[in-house]
Amino acid sequence: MPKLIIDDITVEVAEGTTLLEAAQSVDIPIPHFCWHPALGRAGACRVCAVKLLDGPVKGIQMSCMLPAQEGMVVSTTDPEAVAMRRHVIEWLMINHPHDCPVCDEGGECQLQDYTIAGGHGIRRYSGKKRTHVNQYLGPYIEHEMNRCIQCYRCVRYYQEYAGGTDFGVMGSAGRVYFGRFQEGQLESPFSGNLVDICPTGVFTDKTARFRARYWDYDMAPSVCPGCSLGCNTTPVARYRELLKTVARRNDAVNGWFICDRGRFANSAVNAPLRPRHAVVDSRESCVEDALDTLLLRIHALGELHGPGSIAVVGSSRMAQEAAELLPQLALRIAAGALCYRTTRKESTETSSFVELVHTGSSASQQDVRKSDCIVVYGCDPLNEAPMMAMAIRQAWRSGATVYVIEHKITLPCEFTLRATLDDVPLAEAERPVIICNLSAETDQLDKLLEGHSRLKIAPLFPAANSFGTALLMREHGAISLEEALADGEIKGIISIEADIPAALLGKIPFVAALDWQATATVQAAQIVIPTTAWVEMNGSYINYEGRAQHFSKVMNPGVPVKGLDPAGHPPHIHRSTATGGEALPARQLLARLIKLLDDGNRGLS
Amino acid sequence: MIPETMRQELQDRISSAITNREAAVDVMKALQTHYGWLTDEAVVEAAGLLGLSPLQVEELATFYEMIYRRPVGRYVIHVCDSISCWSMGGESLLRQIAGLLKVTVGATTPDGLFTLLPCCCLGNCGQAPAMMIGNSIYGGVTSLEKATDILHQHRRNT
Amino acid sequence: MSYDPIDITLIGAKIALVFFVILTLAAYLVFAERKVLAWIQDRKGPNRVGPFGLLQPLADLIKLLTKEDFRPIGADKWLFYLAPAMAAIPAIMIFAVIPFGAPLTVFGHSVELQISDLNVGLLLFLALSSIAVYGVALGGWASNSKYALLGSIRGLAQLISYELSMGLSLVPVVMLARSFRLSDIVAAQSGCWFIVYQPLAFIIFLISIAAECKRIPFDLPEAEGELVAGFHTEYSGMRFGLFFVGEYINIIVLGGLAATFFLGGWHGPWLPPVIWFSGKVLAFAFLFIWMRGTLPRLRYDQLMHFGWKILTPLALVNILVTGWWLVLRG
Amino acid sequence: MKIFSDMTALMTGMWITWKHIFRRPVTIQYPEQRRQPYPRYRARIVLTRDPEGGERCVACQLCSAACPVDCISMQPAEGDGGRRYAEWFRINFARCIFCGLCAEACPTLAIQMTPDYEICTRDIMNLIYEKEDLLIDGCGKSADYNFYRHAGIAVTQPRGNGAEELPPVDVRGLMP
Repeated sequence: MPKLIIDDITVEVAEGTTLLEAAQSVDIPIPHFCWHPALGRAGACRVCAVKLLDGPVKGIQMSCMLPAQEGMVVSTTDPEAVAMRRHVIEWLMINHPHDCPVCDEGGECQLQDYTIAGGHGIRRYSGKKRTHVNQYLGPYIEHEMNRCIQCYRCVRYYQEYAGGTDFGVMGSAGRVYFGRFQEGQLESPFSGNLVDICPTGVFTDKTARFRARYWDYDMAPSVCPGCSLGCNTTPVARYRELLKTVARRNDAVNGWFICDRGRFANSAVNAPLRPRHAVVDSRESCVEDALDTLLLRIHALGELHGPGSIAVVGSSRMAQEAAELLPQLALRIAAGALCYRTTRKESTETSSFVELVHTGSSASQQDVRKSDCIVVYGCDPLNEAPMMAMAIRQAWRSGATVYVIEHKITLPCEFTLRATLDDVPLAEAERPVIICNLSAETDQLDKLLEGHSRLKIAPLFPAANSFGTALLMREHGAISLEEALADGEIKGIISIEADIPAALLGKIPFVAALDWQATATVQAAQIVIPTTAWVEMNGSYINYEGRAQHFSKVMNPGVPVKGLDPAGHPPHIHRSTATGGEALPARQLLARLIKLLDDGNRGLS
Repeated sequence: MIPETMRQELQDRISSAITNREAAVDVMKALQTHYGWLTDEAVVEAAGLLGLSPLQVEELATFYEMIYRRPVGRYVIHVCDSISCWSMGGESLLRQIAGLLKVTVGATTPDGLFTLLPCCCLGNCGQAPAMMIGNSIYGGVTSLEKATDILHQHRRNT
Repeated sequence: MSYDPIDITLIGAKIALVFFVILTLAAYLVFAERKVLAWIQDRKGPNRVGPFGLLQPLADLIKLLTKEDFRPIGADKWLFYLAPAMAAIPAIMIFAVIPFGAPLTVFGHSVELQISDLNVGLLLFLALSSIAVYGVALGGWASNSKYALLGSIRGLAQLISYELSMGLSLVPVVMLARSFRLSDIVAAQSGCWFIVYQPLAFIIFLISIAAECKRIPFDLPEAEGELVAGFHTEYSGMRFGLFFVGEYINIIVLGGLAATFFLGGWHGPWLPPVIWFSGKVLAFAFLFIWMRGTLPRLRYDQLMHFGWKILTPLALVNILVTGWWLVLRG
Repeated sequence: MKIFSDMTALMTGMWITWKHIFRRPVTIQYPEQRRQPYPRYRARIVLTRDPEGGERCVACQLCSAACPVDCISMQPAEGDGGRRYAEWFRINFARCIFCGLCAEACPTLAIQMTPDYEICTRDIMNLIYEKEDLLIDGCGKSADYNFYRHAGIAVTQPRGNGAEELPPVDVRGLMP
C-alpha cells in the first residue's frame, strides 16, 4: 500500500494504482484522453503530465503510466506541468479542423473542455492542417477522421475490449488512420460505444446527427428495456423525440458500455404509428371516456357471461409498479384469470427459474467478468443478451476458460466445446458461472448448485421485467393466457402491454388494450388506451439476477415536434399539453381504473 | 491468386510460428515479391492465410514502410534522410538522384524501373549517407558519380 | 358678530377663488415640476400637448379620470375610498387661515385677504397637517398590499417625527409675534422678517415641511426604488390623482406658511402684496422641485436619526435661546 | 467641520443642477427627427449569408445557449453535402433584450445585429421572427468570411482544399 502526497494531500492506494487514479481517488482531476477506466493506459496523448517533486521518480511524468510508489510527492499544479499540458493541448489542436459548430460532439467534447481548461484559445501555428478522407461506417456511426487526436481509445476498445476485427488503426507517424479496410458497416454488435469512448467527435451517433446540443438535452438515468440484463443507460431526448441513448456507468451491471441493440433502439418510441389517443370502437376518444366505457363493458360482460369471464393480462415488459397493480384490478373485477404470460411454456419456465435464482446464486455481469470459468449452456448470449457476451469476453481476457455446451453459437472470445455440463471441471474453478436461458433444466442446475457452493448462474430471461412479473405470478398464482383460455370461459381480456399471439387473440371476443406500441393486440382491441414508454415515466425493472433498478422519466409523452405536420412545425400555438400527450403510465391508468371500480362499488352498496 | 506451392510454403511458415500474427511480415513480403507490390487482393489473401481479418493485415502493411501498398517500380530506392545521413549529405543525395532519374521523390520512373523514396533509417549510420536499392544496401554514397554508378549497375542487370 | 349678505358673498367668493387658484396652481405645479426636472436633466419635458405643452395638466386630468378605478382583492372598501380624500382635503383646508394679501376695500367693506382669521390659526395648521397623516396611513392599510403597508408605516413614523420639530420650530415665531393668529404674525413682520431673527428655526421648518409633504429627499413612504410606489401603490385613476394633487397642494400651502411665518407673508416693497405672497410661495415650490432634481433619497435610519436626534433638540435649543433673548431684551 | 463640508456638498449639487437648467436639451423630437445609429448599434437581429450566398447559420445552438432570456430556438438539420443548417430558426423579439451575446457567440458570423431599432408592433405574435424573416441576402459585416472554407468539413470544397488544409493523407501511400 504505497503512500504518496498529491498536491499536499496524503493518499494511500493499492499497489499498482496509477498516479492518475490515485489523484482521482481524492478528487484531484488530471486531464486525460487516452486513459480510460475500462481500457487502462496507453500513454498516447501526453496530456496527463504531472511533476514529481520528490521520491523515487522526479520531474515531468505521465500520471497514467506511472504506478504510485511510496514517498512520491506529486504536483499537478506545478507551472512546469501546467505548461506541459498546455503545450500538449496546443499540439493536439494543430491538425484539428476547428469545426465545433458543425460537430455533434460540441458541448459534450472532452477535447473542447480540456482545450479551454488548458488555456489554449488562439491558434499560433500558421501552417496547414493534415486532412483525412472519412469512411462510411454504416447507418449508425458517423466518421470524421479530421478531428482525431490519436488517443487510440477507439481501436483499443474495439479490438481488445469488444473483440472486433474489422476496425483498427492503419499507417504510422503523421498518417495514422482509424478505420476499416474498406468502407462498410462496423461488424461488432458493440460498435456504438465508439461514440461514447471517443474523447472528441471522430465517431458520432448518426441516428442523432444534427439534432441537438448537450445543454438542450432532456436526460435522466434509465434502464435498457431491450433484454433482461437491465443495462444502465441515459436516454437523450429533445422536443419529445428520443434522440439517442448513451451508456451509463454501473460497475455491478454493464460497466461502461451497452450493446448496439440497446443503443440504437429509439425508433419504437418515436414511431409515428404509436397509439397517441384513446380509441373506443375505432373512434378516437379521450382517456376518461375510454375508462368509463371499459367499466361499462366489464359490467356488461359480467352480466352476460357471469363473473369470471374477464381475464387481466400483463406482460414481462411492463414496469414493476404497473405489474403490481394487476392483482388488485383482477380482484376488483372478479377476473376469471390473472396472467402475466401468454403461453404455458413461458409461464412454467420462468416460475421455475425464479425459484432457482431465489437461492441467492445469481451472477451479476460483474460476477461474470470476474469469473474464471464460464459455461455457456444452451443459450446464445450474443443474440439473447449481447452485453453478457461482452462480460464473457472480459472474463476470457483476464484468463477465464469459457466452455460452451455443444451448441452452435459465436462468442467474441475463444471457447471450448463440451458435450454436457458434467464434462466441465466446475469443481476446479474458483468462481464458476453458468450462463443459460430458460430452456435449461432447472433440476439439473439445482443439483449442480447444491454440489458447488461457489457456483453461480446467470439465467437469461426473455424480457426486461420477466423476473419481476414472475415473482408476482408466484405470489398471486397467475396462470398463462393459454391456460386461461383453454376452457372457453374467458370472453374478454384487459391487456396491459401484452403481445398476444394471433392464435389466442382470435379466441377472445372482447379486447381492451393498454399499450404504447402499435402491437397486433392494439390493432385488434375494441378499446385502446395509450400508455407511456419507459422513457416517458418513472418505474423499475427487475433484471435476471433479481436486481430491481429504477428508471426515471426522460421526456414528456406526445408527438415529437419533428413529427408534427409542416404547418405546425415549429409549433406556433401555445397549449398546456402536447399534441398526443395524453398518454399516462400504465400504473396510473390501472390505479384510476381501480379507483373508479371502488367508487362504483361503494355507490352500489 | 498465388501458386499452390507458394501457398504451401507460406502455410508451413505460419504453422512454424508460435502465433499466426508473428509470420505476417514474412507472408506480406512474400506476397509483395510475388505481385510486385502488396495489392488489395494480396492483403485479403494474406489475411486468409494468417487467419486474421484483412484490416488486421492492413494495419501491419501500412505500418511498415517497406511493404508497398501502392504500385512501385522494379527497384525501390530508399535514401536515408535520418540524422546521421542527413548530416553527411543525405538530403542532397536524394535531390541528386531525383534529378538523375527525372522524377519527384515518391514517384516511379516512366520506364517502371525505379521508385525513389526517402527512408527514416537503414541502420547503416556508420557509412552515411546510405541508400538501399531492392535488397542491397549501399553506404558512403557521397558523390553523384557513385550513385550514378549504382543506378547504372541496376539498369544493366535488367 | 353679524353677517351681512355682502360679507357672506365675499367670503364665498374668496373660498371659490382660493379653491380655483390652488387647484389650478397644483395642476400646473405638476407640469412645472416635470419641466424643471427635464431641464435639470438636459431634456425638454412635456411639450406635445398645446403650446409648450401647457395643456399637459388637462391631458393628465383626462387620463386620470378615464382610467380604470381599480380596487385590490381584500382591500377595505370604505377606507380605501376615503384615504385619498383624507390626504387632499386637510391640505387645502389649511389655506383657510393663511393671509395672502393686505386687506382690500371693496364696496366700502374692508376685506381681509384671508378666509378665516382664526386666533389659533397656527394650531389649526398643526392639527390639520396631523390629520393628513391619516390619508397615508389608511391608504396604505386599506390597500391590502405589502408595499402599500410598508409605505404607510414609514409615512406614519416619518410624519409624526417631523411634525414635532416643525411645531417646535414655530414656537419662537409665536414668541416673537406673541400671537397664534397668522395675521398678527404677518403684521409683526412688517418691519423685519422673522427669518432674520430666526434663521435656525427657518431651516428646521424648511427641512420639516419637506419631510411633511413627503418630498425628496424624504420620500420614503413612496420610495419607488424599494416599495413600487409606497402607500399609493394600489391606487389608480383619480384616486391616485387625489393623492398626487394633495401632495402639490401641500407644497403650495406649506410654502405659503413658510412665507407667512418667516418671510413676512405678503409684506414687501413696491409690488402689490398678493404678488409678493404668490412670488414667495412659488419660490418655495421651485426650491422643492430643485431639491428633487438634486438630492438623493435618505436611508430610513438616517431619516429617523436626523429628525429625532438633530432637528428636535436643535428646535428646543432654539426656543431656549429665543426665550433668553426675549427676556434679556425685556 | 463635517457640517460645513456636508453643506458645501449639498450646495455644490444644487449649483450643478441649477446650471443644468439653462443648458440646451439633448433630446431630439423622435418621430419627426431620427437619429441614425452607428453601424455597431445593437438592434434587430438578422441572419446573414456567406459570400457565395449560402446560409451562414449552421444551427450550432451557441446563440440559443448564450441567450440570457432564452429567446432563440432552432432545429438543426443536415442539408446537401452534409451542410448543417437550421431547419427552422426563431427569435422571439418580445423577449429579446438586445444584449448582443448571440452575435458574440456566433462562430460563423451568421447572426448579426443591425441598427434598425423600430420593430414595435401591437400584436405580440408579430414579434416572433422566423428564419424567413431573419435571413437577409447580404453578408452583413465581415463580408468575405465563409466558415466552411476554414473548417475542415467538405461542404463548399472537397476535403483538403480548404483555406488552411493539406491534401488528404493517403494511408496506403508510399511516402513515409
